[in-house]
Amino acid sequence: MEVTITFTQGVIVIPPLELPTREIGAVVEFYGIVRELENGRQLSGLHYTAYESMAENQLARMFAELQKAEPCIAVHFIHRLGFVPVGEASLYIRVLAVHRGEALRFLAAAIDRMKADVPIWKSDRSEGHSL
Amino acid sequence: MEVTITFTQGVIVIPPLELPTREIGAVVEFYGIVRELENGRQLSGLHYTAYESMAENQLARMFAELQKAEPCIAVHFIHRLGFVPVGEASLYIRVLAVHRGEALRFLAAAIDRMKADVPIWKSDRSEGHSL
Amino acid sequence: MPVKLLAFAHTRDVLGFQERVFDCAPGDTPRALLARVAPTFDCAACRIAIDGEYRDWDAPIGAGRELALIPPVSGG
Amino acid sequence: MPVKLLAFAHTRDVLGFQERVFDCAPGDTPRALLARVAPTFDCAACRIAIDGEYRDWDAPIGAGRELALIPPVSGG
Repeated sequence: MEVTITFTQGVIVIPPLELPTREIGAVVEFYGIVRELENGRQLSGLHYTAYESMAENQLARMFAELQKAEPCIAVHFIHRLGFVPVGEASLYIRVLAVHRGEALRFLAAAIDRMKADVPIWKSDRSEGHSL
Repeated sequence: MEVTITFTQGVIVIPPLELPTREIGAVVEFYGIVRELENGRQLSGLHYTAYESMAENQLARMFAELQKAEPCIAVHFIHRLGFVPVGEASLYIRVLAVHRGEALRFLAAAIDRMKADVPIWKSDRSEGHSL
Repeated sequence: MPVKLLAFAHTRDVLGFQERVFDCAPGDTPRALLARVAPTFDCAACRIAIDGEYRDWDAPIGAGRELALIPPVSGG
Repeated sequence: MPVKLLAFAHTRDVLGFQERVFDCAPGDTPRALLARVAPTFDCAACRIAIDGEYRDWDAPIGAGRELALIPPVSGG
């Protein structure tokens, strides 16, 4: 499985859609967008931080584990860090697979597990920036 | 819910990503790609036909029904007809929702139900074109 | 009364047309119409739609104007 | 031996630093280190990682060189 994991401080740039093999039947893309209301509070955006080296290792291992149950051909993961304004993407994931079932289940499980275990944090203020 | 349903004879042109409200937190996009091997046979592409007026009505009703269980903000459905070469998209669906759960479940259910009930057909030869 | 019969996918080859208009008696069912115009057609392999809605093969066509033979679909 | 302690998210405010190096005795556990350098810190509210892997608060730091306080994550 081809895996890319990217953390970026700027706007997420979607890579052009390339199909490494002619057996790919399904491409699923997910954008996580910053919403105006979070827990009832109105925001202009969110600040994201990560423990990047650990996050990258955790993601790579998680993708390899998910791959056993839901074989996919490629996964491209991009998470934006720093300030992300409302209406812009903080997260982008693309999954390529032979069939849609694997692609959709891989995507859903990857997001669930990222939200449980991968050291990335959002905040409505820029914690630690004042230090 | 905003719904667009499009059948096109040419390459699917992905509409620019527009977010009608600032409460959208998840965008999911699906591409169904024509594969080289279908039931073990090597193909150069597939021909698609549809009973367009009925397909459009069935899709619109199906989306409205799915919306009750998985409320989403918009769905954009594009199906290509005619000859689609291997490696190109025959189907594109974009779902916008407040949360990823609804968006992913809506998408999965929409594809399943399309494949069960919506009058669209693929074939490895251009049936009816000789008539 | 005239009804238009549409054929899709492989039923176009079986029937030899994409669409054709037939005369229909009051109370005719889709199954009866097909038996008359294509006696060898296997209704069990197909669904029937009337004016764009799936219907029963044995329900009267009634005021329907457009019948469509819907073989197993395979979009996507 | 020196170990680097990283703080993320709100633990940066609690501890007052993003990273700092501390001296660590052989056999020290993460819980013992935190009790020494930040006595009021609530370990129950956080996970601990050693060299990029989640570990137990009560397992020896051993050859670990980088500890990280991982409060509940919220990526996406």
